[in-house]
Amino acid sequence: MPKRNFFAAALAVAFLAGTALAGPVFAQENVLKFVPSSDLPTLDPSQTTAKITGNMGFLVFDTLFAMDSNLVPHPQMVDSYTVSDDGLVYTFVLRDGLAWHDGTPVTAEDCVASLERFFAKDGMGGTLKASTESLVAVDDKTFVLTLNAPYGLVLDVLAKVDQPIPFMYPKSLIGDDPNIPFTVPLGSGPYSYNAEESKPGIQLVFDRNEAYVPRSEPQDMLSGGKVAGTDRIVWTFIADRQTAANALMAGEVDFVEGPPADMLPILRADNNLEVAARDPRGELIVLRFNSLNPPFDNAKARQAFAMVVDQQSYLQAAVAPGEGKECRSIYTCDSPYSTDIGTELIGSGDVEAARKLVEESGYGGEPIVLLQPTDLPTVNNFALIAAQELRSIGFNVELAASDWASIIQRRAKTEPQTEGGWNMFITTASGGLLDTPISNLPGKTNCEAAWAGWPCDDEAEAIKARFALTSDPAERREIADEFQQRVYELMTFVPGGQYQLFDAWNVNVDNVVIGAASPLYGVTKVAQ
Amino acid sequence: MSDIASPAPMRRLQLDPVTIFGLAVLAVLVATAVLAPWISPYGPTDINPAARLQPPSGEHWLGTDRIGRDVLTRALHGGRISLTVGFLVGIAVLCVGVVLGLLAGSVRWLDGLIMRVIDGIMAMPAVLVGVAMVVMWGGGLWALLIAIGIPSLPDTVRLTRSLALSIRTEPYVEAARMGGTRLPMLLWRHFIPNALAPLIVIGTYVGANAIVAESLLSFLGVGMPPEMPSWGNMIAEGRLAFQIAPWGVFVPALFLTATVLAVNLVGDGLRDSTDPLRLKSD
Amino acid sequence: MNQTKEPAVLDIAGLQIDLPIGADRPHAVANLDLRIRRGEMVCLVGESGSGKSLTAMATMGLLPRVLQRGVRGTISLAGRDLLKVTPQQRRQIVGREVSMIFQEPMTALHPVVNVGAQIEEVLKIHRPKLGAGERREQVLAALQAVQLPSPEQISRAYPHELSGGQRQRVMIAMALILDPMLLIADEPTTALDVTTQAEILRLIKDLQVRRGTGVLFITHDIGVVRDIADHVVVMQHGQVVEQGSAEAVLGNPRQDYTRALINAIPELGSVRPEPKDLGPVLVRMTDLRKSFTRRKGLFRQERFDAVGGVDLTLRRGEVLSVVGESGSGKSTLARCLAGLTVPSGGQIVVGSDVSQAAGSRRQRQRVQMVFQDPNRSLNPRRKVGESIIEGPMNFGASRKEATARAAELMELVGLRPDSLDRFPYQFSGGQRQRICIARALALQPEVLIADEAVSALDATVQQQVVRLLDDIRRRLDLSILFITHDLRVAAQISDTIVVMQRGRIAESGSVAAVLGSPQSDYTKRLLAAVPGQKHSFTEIEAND
Amino acid sequence: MISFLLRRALATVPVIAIVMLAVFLVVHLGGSDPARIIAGDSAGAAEVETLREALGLNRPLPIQFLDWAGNTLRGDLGSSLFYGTPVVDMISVRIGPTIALAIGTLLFAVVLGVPMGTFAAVTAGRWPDKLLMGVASIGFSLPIFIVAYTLVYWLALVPGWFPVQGFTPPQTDFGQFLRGMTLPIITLGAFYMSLFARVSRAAVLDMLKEDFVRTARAKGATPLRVLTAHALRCAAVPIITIIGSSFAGLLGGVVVTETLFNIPGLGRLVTEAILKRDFPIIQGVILVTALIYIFVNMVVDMIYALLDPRIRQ
Repeated sequence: MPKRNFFAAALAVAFLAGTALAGPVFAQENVLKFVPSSDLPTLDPSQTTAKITGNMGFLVFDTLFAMDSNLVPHPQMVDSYTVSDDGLVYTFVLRDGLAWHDGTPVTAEDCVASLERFFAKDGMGGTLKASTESLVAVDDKTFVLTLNAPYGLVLDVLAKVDQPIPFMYPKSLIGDDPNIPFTVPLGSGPYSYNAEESKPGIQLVFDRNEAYVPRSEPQDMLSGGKVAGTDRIVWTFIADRQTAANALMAGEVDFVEGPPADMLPILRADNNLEVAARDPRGELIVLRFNSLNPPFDNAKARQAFAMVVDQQSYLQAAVAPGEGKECRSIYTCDSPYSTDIGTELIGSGDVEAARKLVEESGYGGEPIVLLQPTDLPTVNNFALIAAQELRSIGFNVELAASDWASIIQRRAKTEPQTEGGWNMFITTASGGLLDTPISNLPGKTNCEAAWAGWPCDDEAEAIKARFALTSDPAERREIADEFQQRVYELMTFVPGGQYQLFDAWNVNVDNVVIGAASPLYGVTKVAQ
Repeated sequence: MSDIASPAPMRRLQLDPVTIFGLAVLAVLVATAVLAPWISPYGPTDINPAARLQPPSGEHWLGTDRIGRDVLTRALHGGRISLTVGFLVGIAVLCVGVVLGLLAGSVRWLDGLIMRVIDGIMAMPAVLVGVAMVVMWGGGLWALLIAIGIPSLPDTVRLTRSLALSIRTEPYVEAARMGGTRLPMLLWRHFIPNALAPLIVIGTYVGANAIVAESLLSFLGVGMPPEMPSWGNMIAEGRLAFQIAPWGVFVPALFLTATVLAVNLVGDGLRDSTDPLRLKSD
Repeated sequence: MNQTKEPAVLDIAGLQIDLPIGADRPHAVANLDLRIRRGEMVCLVGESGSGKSLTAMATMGLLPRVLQRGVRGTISLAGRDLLKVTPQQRRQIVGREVSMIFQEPMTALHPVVNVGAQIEEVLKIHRPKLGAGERREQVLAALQAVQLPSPEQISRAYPHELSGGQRQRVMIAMALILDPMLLIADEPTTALDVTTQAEILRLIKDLQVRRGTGVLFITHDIGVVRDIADHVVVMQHGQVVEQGSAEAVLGNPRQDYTRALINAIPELGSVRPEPKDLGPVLVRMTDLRKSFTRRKGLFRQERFDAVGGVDLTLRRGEVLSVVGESGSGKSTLARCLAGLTVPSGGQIVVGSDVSQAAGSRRQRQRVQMVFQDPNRSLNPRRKVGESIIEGPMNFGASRKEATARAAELMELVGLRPDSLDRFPYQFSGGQRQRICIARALALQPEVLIADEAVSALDATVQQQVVRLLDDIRRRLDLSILFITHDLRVAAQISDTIVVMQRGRIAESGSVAAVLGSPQSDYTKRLLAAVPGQKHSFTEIEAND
Repeated sequence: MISFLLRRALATVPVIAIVMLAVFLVVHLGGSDPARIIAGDSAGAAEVETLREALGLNRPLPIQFLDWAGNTLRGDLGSSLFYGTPVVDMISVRIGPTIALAIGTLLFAVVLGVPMGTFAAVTAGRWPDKLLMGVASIGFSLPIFIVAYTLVYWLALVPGWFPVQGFTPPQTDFGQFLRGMTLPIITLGAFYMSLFARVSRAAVLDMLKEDFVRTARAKGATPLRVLTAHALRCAAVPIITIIGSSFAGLLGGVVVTETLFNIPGLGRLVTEAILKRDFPIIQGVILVTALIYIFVNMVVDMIYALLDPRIRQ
C-alpha cells in the first residue's frame, strides 16, 4: 500500500538524516583515549583557573619556562636568557624552530602580547606586572623585561604550573582585550587541536604536531623535550563517572581521570588497570566561613567550629579507609612550608569548650546557611558532616543544596544569609592555591579583594608582604610559620584533611607523569 | 436496541484481585511511611562515615550508604517524601487542571488561549524544562513541585474540558439549567459528581508520574534537597557505589517500583470499574 | 401460499440461552421454536429485553463469549445444526447462506473504508477465485439491485458521505450479494425516518419475494409487522407467547400481551373526535430563526438554517404536536422555546409579558421540558428527589416545601412518594420518564415541552406515558408542545399538528384536518409512509 | 485536504510563540549569571562585570528576548556562552544520536508493544492477557536507571556482549552502531513498550466492541481478518496518537539514557548547559525539541487524515 510505503520512507529518511551528521571517523592506531574528570569551562587557558583547561593547554601550547619535578624552572621556548646584575633587566631569546600550528613562526611580539594577557588575568602575574617597568620585543626572537624593583620569582612565575599558566599564544589569536576568550586554541605545542573533529562537550581531538622540535634534554615533568607519545589523543567527556569507570574496565577507553572514589577497590583489583595519584600534592578540604556575616564574623564562633572538626570523618567520606591523611597546615602537607604551628585548636574535640565559645560569640540561634553542592558527591558528603558537627555545638544549620555553578554564584553575595547570602561553604584546594603565603587562597585577608568569605586583617597582609620581599629560604620559612599562626588566630577557614585524587589507566599506557603537573603529551600507548 | 438488560450505572465498586493487591501494597507503604519515625531503627539523617557502605547485617538490615546512613531507615522515610510528592502534585494538578479545563470548556474566548498554552506545555520536553526550572530558579521544594506538576497539566485539562463539553449537553444538565440552577451550582451538583471518577483515575496517574519524575530529577541532581531521604536521592547517591554496594540502589528502587506499580494498578482498577469512557451511556 | 410443502430454511428448536449468574432472570431465551420457509417473511416482535435480538445473534454465531457457553437446543439451517458446526464451517456459512443487516447502518459499516470495498470483502471471503474485475461488476450489480442511483459513485463513497437510507441499502446489498437462503434483519428501519423506513421495507419485501429468500425480521413496531409479515412470532421475557400467520395473530390475537402490543399503536384513522375549548394564546413565536455555521475550507464558513422563519401560537390547555423527520428543525424549535438555544432571529413571547426575553430565568420557570432519553435525563449520581426539588429550591422554596410538593407530584405521575430516596438506575425507562415529568412540573410551568419524550420507550409504555401527559394537561390546565417524529403518537394526543420540513412549516391545523385531509405533498408522503396501513404495500402483493 | 493541512500548520504558530516565550522566561527569570561561572572560582567582581558586558547579559530582558526571537526567526540561535560555537552547529552535531535513539526506541516499542497489546486484547480476561499486562505494568513502573544498571552489568560489563557506553555513528560502522544502541534502546524502550501495549490493548478492545466488527464477523471473516482489516485499522488512530505524543517525552526522556550510556545527544547537551547556565544552548535545544514535537504531531494529524476520510473534510 502506498500509504505504508510513504510512512516507512519518511522514517528511513529521518533516521539517516539524524545519524548522518554525527560523529567522527578516526584511525584506530595509536590513539590515546582519555576521559577527563570534567568538561572544560573554556578552551582559553587565560580565562579560567580550572586545572583541566591547563592540562589541555600543556598539549597545545608551550611555555617560556617550565618546572621540573622539583619545581625548579628551566627554559622551554626560551633558548637563552640573561639577567642584568641589578636583577632588573631580563633579556629572553627564543629558540629556533618554534612555529604555530598554522605554520607561521613564533615571534617575540607574540610572547610579549601573551605575557600582557597573562599579567592582566593572573594574580601572580599581577604582582609581577606591578614590579614591571617595561616589556618589549627587540627583534623577532628577543624580548626584554625591565623591572622597577627587584622581584625574586620572575622565572617561577613564567614557569607557573597552576592555572592560569603563562602559555604563549599567537598575537593574532588573542587580540587586545584580555577578557574576550578565543574559541579555537592555536598554539605551538607538541599536539595541535583538531577543530574539525573536536566537538565541544563531546570530545576534543589532538593530533601529533609533526613540525614540533622538542628540546634535546629528556623530559622531567614539564621541562625538557616534549615528545608526542601517540599519534593522537582523544579526550572523551563522560559525564557519568560510573560509566567512565565501566568504560575503562571494558577496555573502551585507556585513561580515566578521577574515577569515583567508591570504585577504587574494584579498579585496583583489575589486573589490567593501574591506579595512582598523578598529583601527589593532594587536595586539602577547605571549610570556609563567611567572615562578614554573623555568627562567623566573630572569630570565637569560627574557632568553636574548628574545635569539633573531626578530619577522620571527612576523610572517610571522601576515600577508602586509610587513603587520606590528616593535615592541619594551611599549606598542603608535604609542601615545603607545611607546619603544625598554631593548629592546637583544630579538632581538639572539646565539645563543652566549643559550646561555651559559641555562647560567648553571641550567637542567638538564627539559622546559618551551609552551601551544599549536589553535583559534587564528595563535597556533598563533607557538607553533611559539617552540618552534623555544627549542630553538635548548637548551631542551627540550614543546608542550601544546589549545583556547584549555583554555589559559585551565591558565594559571590556579601549580603546576610537572610537576603540570599551564606555563612559557610566547603571546597577542596590543591597545591598551587595553598603552597606559599602569597598563593594561599583561603589565607588572603585583604577584605573585598580576598577570596569569598572576605576576611579582613592588616597584620596577616603585612606578614605576607614581608614574605614577598625576601628570598632567604630560612627567613621565608619563619615568615610562613608566622603567617599560619596568624591565619589560625583568625581562623578564616578550617582544614578538613588532605586526600589524593586518583586516576586509573590501562596497563598498556606508559610514561604517565607523576608530579605537580601531569602533562599528557609524553604518554605512550602500547598497541595490544 | 439491546436485548440484554442494561447494567445499573451506579454499580458498586467491584475491584478485581489485582487492584486489591495494589491497594494492599499501597496501604502497607503508606503505613510504613507514616510510622517511619517510630519503626525505623535509626534517624534518617544520622551519618556515620566510619560505617559507610556496609552490607546488610543484623545491625543494618539493608546495609548503609556512602556516608553510613541506614538504608532501611532512609527507605522508610523516603516513602513519606515520595508519597507526599505524589499526593500533593496529584491534588494540585487536579485542582488547577479542573479549573482550567472547566474554563476552557465553558468560556469560549478562554478556550483557545488555554488550549494553546496547553499545547505549548505538551510540546516542551518535560524533563528538560523541569531540570531547567529547578536549577535556574534556585531549587527548593516549590520549584520542584511546579516543575513536576506543570507537565502533567495537559492531560487533566484536556480530560476535564472534554468531560465538561460532553456533560454540558447531557439532558439532566439542561434540565437543571431550565430549573434555574446557576453555573457554580451546576458544576458542583452535576459536573463534579459525574466527572469525579475519571478525574480520580487521572489523578492517580498524575501522582504516580510525579513520584517517578521526582526520582528522575533527583537522579539528575536537581530534585529534593539531598539531605532529605527521597528514593530518588537515595538512588542518585547509591549509584556512585553501585558495584560495591548495590543495596544502596536496589532497596530504594524496589520501594519506588512497588509504589508506582501499586498506584498504577489501583488506577487501572478504578478506571475499569468506573469506566470514564462510558460516562454518557448507561 | 402453501406452507406445509416448502422446506424449512431455518428451524430453531428448543433454543435456550442462559444469562450469566446475577442477571435479572436465568434465561435470555427459553424454549424457542421457530421455522422459516423459503421465501417466507417471519417477523419476530417483542419489546426490549424480550430476547429477540439474542435469537438472531445465536443464529449468526455472534453472541458474546459469556452467553455463547449457555446456548442449548438446535438451530438448523437447511438441515445443518449451526450450533454443532466448527468455527471454520460456520465462517463459510455466514455471509453466504445466511446474512444479516443491523439497526444502525452508520456504526455497522466500517467508517474508514469505502462502501464498495466493504461489499467486495464478502466476495473476497467467500469467492476467493473471483478476479478483481468480476468482483467489481458484482458489487455494482448488487448496488443496482438495492436501487441506489449511480452505483459507481456510491461504491467509492465512505459511509459518512451517505444518507441513512443509502447506508442501509448498502448493508442490504452486502447481505444479499451472494443470494443467501436466509436474511436476518434486526430492527433495520428503527433508526430511519419514516419515509425512508417505508422505502427500505418495500425494498426488503421486494427482494424477499423476488429471490425467494427466507427473512427473519426483528422489530418492536407492530405497524411494520402489519406491513410485511407472513408469519408472526411474539416474544416476551425470552419466551414465545404467541405465533401464527400474520392474519391470525394480528387479526385475532389470543394473548393479552399481543393485544396490548397491537392496541398501543393506534390506527391513524382514530383521531380525536371533538376539539376542546382552548384558552387564550400563551406562546407566540414570530418569524423564529436559528442558523448554525460550520467551517468550510480555510476561511469560508457555511450558514445552515435549522429553523428558517416559523410563526406559531400555543394556547392555554392546547396540545400542539410538531412532527417531521430528522433535520426538520423541530427539536431546535423546542430548544429555542425552552431557552436552551438562543434564536438567531424572530421573537418568542410567553404570556402577555413581552418584556420577558426568551431564556430569562423567569421565563424558564414557565416553560419546562421533558427530554428524549430517559437514561440521560436524570443525574445518575443524585437521588431522584434531589433532582425534583432542585428547581423549586432555586426559586426560593424551602427544602421541606419542595419535598412535600415532590411527593405529591410523584403520586400525580403514578409513582410511590418513597421513591424520592432512590437513584435513577433503580427505575425502568418509563418510570424515569414519569420522574422527569414530575421534575418539570415541580416548577409549576405553564408550558411543558415533550421533546421526543416517548420515542425511546416500548410501545406499551409509550402509550401509558402519553396518557399520563394528557391526564396532567387536563388536571393542571397546561399547554404542551409535543415534539415527535411519529405521526401515530401525535395523533393520539394532539389538538393541533404542525408539520415541519427543512426548518419551515409545511402544514399546520387541527388533527382531524391534517391527518384527515392533508394539503401538502410532504404531509401526504409522511402519512403514506406510516407503517401498519396495508394499502401502501398493495402493489407488491399484486406482484406476488 | 490542502486546506486541512494549511489550517493545521497555521494553528502551530501561536503554540510556537508560547513555547518561545516560556523557554525564555524559564531561562532568564531565575537571575542566573553565566559570566560568574565562566570566570571561574577565584575571579573578582570587576572581571565578572566586564565578561557580563561582553556576553550581552546586562541588557534589559525584553530587549534580550526580542533580540533572541528575531534571530531565531532568521534561523540563528546564537552562540554558546562557553564554547563560542553557534548553537545551530552544536545542535546539528548532537541531534543525530538523539534522533537515532528516539526512533530506535519508538521502533522497538511499537514492534513489541503493539502486538503485545493486540494479543492481550484478543485474549482479554484470560491468562495471556493477564501475563502480558502484568509485564506491561511492571515495565511501566520500573525506574529507568534500574533497567539501565541491570542491563549494563549483566549484558555488557560481565559478558562483554555490548559496549558499556559510547556512540558509533552508523556510517562509520553500522554493526557497532547497532551494538552500541541496543542497551540504550531497551532501557528507554521498556517504558514505551509497556505504554503502547496498554494503549493498544484498550484501543483494540474498544474497536472489537464496535458494530462494524460484528458486521465483519457476520460476513464470515476469519478472526485474523477481523482483527487486522477491521479492528486494528481503526485502533491505529489512538495508537498513532500516543506514539506521536510520546515523542516529546522521548526527546526529554533521553537525558538519563544519554548520560548513563554516554551518548552525545541533545539531552546531555542541555543538562550540561543548564548546569553551566549556557542560556543560548538551553533555549535553542528546548525550542528545537518543541518544534520537532510540533512537526511530528502535524505529521501524525496528516496520517490521521490518510487513515480516516472523516477528518479530511
